[in-house]
Amino acid sequence: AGSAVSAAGGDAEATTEDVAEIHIGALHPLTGSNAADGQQMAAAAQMAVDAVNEAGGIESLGGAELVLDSADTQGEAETGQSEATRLIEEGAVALLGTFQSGTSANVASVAERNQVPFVMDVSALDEILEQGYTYSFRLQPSASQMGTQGAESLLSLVEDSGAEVDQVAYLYEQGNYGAAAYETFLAEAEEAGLTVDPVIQYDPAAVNDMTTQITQVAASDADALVVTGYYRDSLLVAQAVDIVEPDLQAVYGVANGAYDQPDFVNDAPNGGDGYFDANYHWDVTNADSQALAEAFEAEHGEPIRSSAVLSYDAVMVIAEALERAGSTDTTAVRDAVTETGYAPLMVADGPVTFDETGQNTNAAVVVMQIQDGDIVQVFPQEFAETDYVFPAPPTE
Amino acid sequence: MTAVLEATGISKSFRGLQALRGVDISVEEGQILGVIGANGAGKTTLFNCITGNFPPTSGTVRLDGADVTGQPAHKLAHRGMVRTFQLMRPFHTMTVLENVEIAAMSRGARGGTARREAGETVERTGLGEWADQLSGSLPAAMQKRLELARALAMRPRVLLLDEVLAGLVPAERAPVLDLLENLRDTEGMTMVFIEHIMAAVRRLSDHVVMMDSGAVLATGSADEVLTDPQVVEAYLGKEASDA
Amino acid sequence: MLELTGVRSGYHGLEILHEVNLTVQPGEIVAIVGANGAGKSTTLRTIVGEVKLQGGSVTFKDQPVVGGRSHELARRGLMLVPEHRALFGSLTVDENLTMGARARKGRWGFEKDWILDLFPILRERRTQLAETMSGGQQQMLAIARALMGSPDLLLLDEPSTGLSPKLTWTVFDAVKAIRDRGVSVLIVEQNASQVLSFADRAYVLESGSVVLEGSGADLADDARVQAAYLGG
Amino acid sequence: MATSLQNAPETTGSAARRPTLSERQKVAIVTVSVLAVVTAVAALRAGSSTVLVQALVTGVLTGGIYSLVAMGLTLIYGVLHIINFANGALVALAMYLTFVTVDTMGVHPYTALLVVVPAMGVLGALLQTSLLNPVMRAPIQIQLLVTIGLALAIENVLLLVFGPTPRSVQLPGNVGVSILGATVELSRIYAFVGALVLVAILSLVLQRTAIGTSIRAVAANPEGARLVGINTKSIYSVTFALGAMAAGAAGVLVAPFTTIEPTSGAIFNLTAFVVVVLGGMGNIPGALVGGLVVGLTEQLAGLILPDESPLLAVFVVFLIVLFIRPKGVFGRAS
Amino acid sequence: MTTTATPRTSTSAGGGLTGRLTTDTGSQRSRGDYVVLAVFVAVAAAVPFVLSASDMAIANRVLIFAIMGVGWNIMAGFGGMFSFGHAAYFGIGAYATAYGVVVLGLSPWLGMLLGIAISVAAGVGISYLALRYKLTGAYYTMSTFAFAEALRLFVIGNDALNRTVGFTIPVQQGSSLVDFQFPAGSPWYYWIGLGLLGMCLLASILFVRSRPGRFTIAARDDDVAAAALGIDVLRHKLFAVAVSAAITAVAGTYYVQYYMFVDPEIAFGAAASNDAIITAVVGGTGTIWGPIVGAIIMAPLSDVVTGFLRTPPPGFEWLAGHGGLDIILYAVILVAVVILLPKGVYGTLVSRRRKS
Ligand SMILES: Nc1ncnc2c1ncn2[C@@H]1O[C@H](COP(=O)(O)OP(=O)(O)OP(=O)(O)O)[C@@H](O)[C@H]1O
Ligand SMILES: Nc1ncnc2c1ncn2[C@@H]1O[C@H](COP(=O)(O)OP(=O)(O)OP(=O)(O)O)[C@@H](O)[C@H]1O
Ligand SMILES: [Mg+2]
Ligand SMILES: [Mg+2]
Repeated sequence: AGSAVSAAGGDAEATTEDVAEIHIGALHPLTGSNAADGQQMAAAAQMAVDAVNEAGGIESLGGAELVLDSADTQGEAETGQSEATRLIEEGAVALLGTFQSGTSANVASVAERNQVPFVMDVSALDEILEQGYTYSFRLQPSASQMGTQGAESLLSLVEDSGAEVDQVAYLYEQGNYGAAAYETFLAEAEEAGLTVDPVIQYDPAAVNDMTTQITQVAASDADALVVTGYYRDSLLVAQAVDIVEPDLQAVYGVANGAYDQPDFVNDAPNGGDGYFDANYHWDVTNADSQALAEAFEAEHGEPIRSSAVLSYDAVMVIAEALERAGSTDTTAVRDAVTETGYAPLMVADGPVTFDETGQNTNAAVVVMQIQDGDIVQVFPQEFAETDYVFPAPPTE
Repeated sequence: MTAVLEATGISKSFRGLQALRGVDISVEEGQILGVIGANGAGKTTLFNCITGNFPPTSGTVRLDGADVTGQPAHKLAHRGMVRTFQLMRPFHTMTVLENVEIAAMSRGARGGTARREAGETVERTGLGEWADQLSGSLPAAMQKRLELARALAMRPRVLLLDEVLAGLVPAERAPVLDLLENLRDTEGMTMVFIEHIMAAVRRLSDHVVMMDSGAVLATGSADEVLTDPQVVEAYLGKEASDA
Repeated sequence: MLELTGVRSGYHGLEILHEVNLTVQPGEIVAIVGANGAGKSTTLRTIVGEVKLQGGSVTFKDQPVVGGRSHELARRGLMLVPEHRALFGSLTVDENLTMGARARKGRWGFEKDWILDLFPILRERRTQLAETMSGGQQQMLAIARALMGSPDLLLLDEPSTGLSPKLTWTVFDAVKAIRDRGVSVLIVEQNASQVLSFADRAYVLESGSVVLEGSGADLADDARVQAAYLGG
Repeated sequence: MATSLQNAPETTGSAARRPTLSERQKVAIVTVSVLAVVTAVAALRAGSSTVLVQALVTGVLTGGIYSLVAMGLTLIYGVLHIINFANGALVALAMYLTFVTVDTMGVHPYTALLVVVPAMGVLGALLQTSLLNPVMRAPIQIQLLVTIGLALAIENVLLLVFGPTPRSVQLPGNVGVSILGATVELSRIYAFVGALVLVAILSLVLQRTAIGTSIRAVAANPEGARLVGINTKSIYSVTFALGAMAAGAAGVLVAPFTTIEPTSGAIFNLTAFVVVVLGGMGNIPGALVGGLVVGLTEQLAGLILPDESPLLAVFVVFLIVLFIRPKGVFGRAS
Repeated sequence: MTTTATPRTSTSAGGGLTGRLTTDTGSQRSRGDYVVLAVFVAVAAAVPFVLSASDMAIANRVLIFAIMGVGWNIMAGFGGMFSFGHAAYFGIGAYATAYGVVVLGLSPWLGMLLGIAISVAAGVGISYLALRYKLTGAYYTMSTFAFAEALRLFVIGNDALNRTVGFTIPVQQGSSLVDFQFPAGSPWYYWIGLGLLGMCLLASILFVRSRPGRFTIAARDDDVAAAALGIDVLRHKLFAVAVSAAITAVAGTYYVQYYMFVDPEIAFGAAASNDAIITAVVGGTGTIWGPIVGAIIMAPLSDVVTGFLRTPPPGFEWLAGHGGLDIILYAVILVAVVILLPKGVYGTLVSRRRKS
């Protein structure tokens, strides 16, 4: 596979020689504060590789087996970069990862300079794909896609339920991820005549108590609260909502890091009952996805996270591209990735389709709700497991 | 002759404690003023106020007639007024020679010159055999000498010495006293020195100030002051009868 | 009480003391005199274990002294007033004295009043921070703190340094007074003439070796000592 | 009365080192007027008195929690002059110990104090004896690096043992209650009270007990301490143990309202440093005051400058306070 | 090594650092350091011919660590001001470069000058306040920490600086010395970095031998005594801060051009400050060559450990696949080195040599 690297210079012809092994590099935060996701993602990627190999490997390359080289970014951009360089040098023909947007941005530039395709599973930041890169792709909806779609979903949901929601409060983490989600949500909401007020941002790394923020919400006329944040801070929001008891019809996460997590159900007051989240999610209604979820839980003893399913999808996109390319030449693989039509295990508007920036245009959010301790897909109708409950006041 | 150094009405209080209460001293060119006084009388504090370590609460310090009250220590040093410290302050990661060289360099001597001057000063102060030893591990008495050597390398016109003889065995005081006397007599250096060793006070001082509780209790020639009954009572004790 | 036999010690492989033999009997004042840098302070620091013993032995009350455990010595009744005093600068005068009393483990003690009578200024400045005291005041406090520990053997490193003439005598009188109360004293002094006048015995140290020893009076009369240490 | 290791307590009647009354008054007047102005601006920005009251109450409570977490840090710095970068990791460790205790024994979370605090004490003593005592004479950055290494090790051992999934501890009956019209979680009130109790206990230990006086003596001058018969090495170990126990108590009390992850303690590191410096390093009640300053600043800044991280305001206040009082609010001027 | 016989009452900033340092300066008049520097650069220049591409990534990180260590060492080691916030200068260098390149369209070299200028101004400004108001010891240290943190938060809240996103340097194909950009894996990154490191070392040597440098060291040992000898302590300390900030900013520029990405956490996070300290301390604080030795040891360590655990030797397979174990091992080695050699690796060698 070492030849793949020298071929990456661009002038070598695509080779069709038989190769025994094809290396794919996976970069995830196996340690640090996002290790919970990172470890699952690495595990799911491995499951995808195993699945491909069990099904006979890459047939167009003589049944070559995939080998997953998994690296720990430690959640740090520079480690991500040096690990990516190492993986490429050790023969990886494609990369996937990395969860943190900063790390992904860094790996994307490595991929670009080495002309090795890089498929991002999770990394929401829009800016990563705004550099004019031609070797970087993203499966996950970007933050702004999620903001827009989150607003659209909320508006349809409200309309569908016939409830009265004229004004929402928006609480978001002040980084670019939260800001992008908020700004695109706002644009969509204003167009539909929905008032967004108050708008409160917070520092996710420093905040330890959300009571004041929720008191601000309670003091306003907002009918619902929209939250974009990470796990810890979103849980703080739920705790504050529980004690301040604002008069709300719903708490609605947009790309929220907590409200679709099984842990949240354990940690939140009242089990987080009724909380919504419009987020990327694996498709519970899809039989293949369910099979993967069961296999994962059987193997790793914990419910699979959507981030891990994205990693699975990312490996599959790469495998499928390899199959069509019939080559380990990285530029050829890149070209094949561009034309992928892989049907993801994630909720999506259709097969994976990359636009010229590398963004999956069919990436979509689905609205989930916590009902009696379960996180269920409730909206739109085609992905709904059960009916939504709206209004769903967060406090009795 | 006018006073080279003149401090008038110096007062200093630390929070509630009045350490100096309107002290006046003055020294004329080429003269040596001895300052004596009980422990805690305020001698070191007086030095600190004069040399700019901290500003006096009130009072003025004049050097060559110019008001220099509250000027920072390093400026005063360059105006020719240099001091030593009662509790020694060597640059402890440097050798004795390097310590002195720093002073020579600070005065303005360049490279080789500074080194040569430092070597001379080290010899002159009897630190020759210690020259290459790290100053931090010097015995206390040698650190005292180093204090003196560094100050001399600044070629001061006014030298303030805070107990440079303390810790020296009597036999080793003599060369230091000789040196100081020589500096006055041949170079016309002006000095103020704090000392508890009466033999030295008698030998060196042209004039003596006795301080008590932050104020000047007696002043005059060494003989006058040291026989003053108040001074004997407050300060000398048995020493007076011995002397 | 205290016995040094063939003591060798120094810093970082550099030997300062060469085969020093020295004893202190109960109830004696023993003086060490010597030129600057002769190793007087090093001797005292070796005795309390602050400087590592490289050879020979130190015994206090017939038990060997182990290096690095000077705190045990204090409890056994040996107190040192070091050259640089080692006061608790950020504690008050009173607290310094109280800490001194810590060393006293059930031993008979000097009354605090008796000690404060020696140095009345300390009584006035009970709540002043030790580090803001003048040089001489700090010296008094250091001695007083050691006395609070009711030592059986008191080591003093140049106690008169920086003291006014009157106070120097006060301190020396105090040394005699505590000897009279049964405490042994090992004192290092640059004021050789004064200290030899009341020391029971004395040693002369030169370049880390004992070159002379004898009664205080004998040494004071010794021509060599006079030439070397008493002149000036 | 300030219990401080660095700066001896202000004893009444000490003419020598009491700030003159006017100086104190000045500081007090400036502080109060600044607070009043800031609060007024915050009130205007908040536009609602409920929100303002809530911010003030929350500020005080989180301030208490910050000082709780900072207590061990200040103690250890005060005596050992070690900037204990591992303080946060120790707090995280205590949270996990709480989790394990509650999980395996099914007891009330606060009973975990009985297990966690002694366990942390033993661990602290061991760490000091084995890792830090050998470098006590080395310069400050050596000890800092040891604690940085320690923090990395503890956090990753926790990761290895407990995995990355966040854990939580539920406090029975942890409801919201109303104080002055503001709503607060009971567990946070308990933690605040815990901070007060800890300040009182540590102050008492330091001021009134034999071991406390020894600790202060060692802080002031280790050689002097040895000379009066104090075993400095064991005092070092005792102090680190006390510091670790304080971190342990903080971990238990904070656990019910935080997400327990290996990095859960480290997120307090930053504020804890600020709190300790503001209060004067080594000053126990100072840490409480420092905590309140940080907590209130954070909350009021959140109202006044909603677009900036409240921590930015905290750091600005921090730098300003340091320039005005270079040894912290309670420190003596140099 | 030198336990002073007198109580240390120095109030120099970062006083904790001033004790027991070895300074390999002053007494040597020889041209030794310059010769060593020339030999070092010459030998190190051959490294790309020996190492593989991924090892070169580590070699480049060694350079970054080394420059940061050299920078920190000037201020803390020689100047006695223990900075826990060198991320500030590193970050300013990185952001100035990135902003210059991305927004202003400047050459990275101009960006570097800009970074140096801002960094020096910021360092001198904040240190002036800190020293002027007599912040000492841990208080000084914490003020540097707070300054770096405040910068990080400021950037996070600043739209013009892209908040949390940071900057990505646009990729160009092909090499350009002017644009400081080369194909991935090009040895030119290394050579330029080595050149920069060489210049920083030269600056460091010149500093230590210069009058201001020696006055700074004197002030570190005892600022009151230095002032009494006519040394303007504040001015010299600020000069040391300026040199230190400038060097550290260079590391920031190099970082950005090599990694082509920077965000607030990378630039101003505590990790950057820690790296600077670890490098210098492990090598030997207050020595010219300590930071280089420290960088050579510490920068590759985490990769070595991770590599070891990825493919453990026979008998150690059970170690593989435990997330976090590599960091634990790294931490253990760090702690062990620091405890066993508190003067640093190079510092210990120097003091051994001095003694014999
Ligand atoms: N920083 C300070 N804070 C409070 N009090 C102080 C301070 N410095 C000195 N003092 C007090 O001021 C008085 C004068 O001290 P100073 O050091 O000037 O005495 P001195 O005459 O030099 O005595 P000695 O002969 O013992 O050195 C003493 O009572 C001392 O305790
Ligand atoms: N910490 C140290 N490290 C290295 N050498 C030291 C140290 N302390 C003292 N020395 C050396 O030990 C020798 C003896 O010093 P010591 O302090 O014992 O002398 P001393 O007789 O007490 O002199 P003084 O009368 O000046 O106090 C000297 O040569 C000195 O340089
Ligand atoms: Mg004095
Ligand atoms: Mg001595």
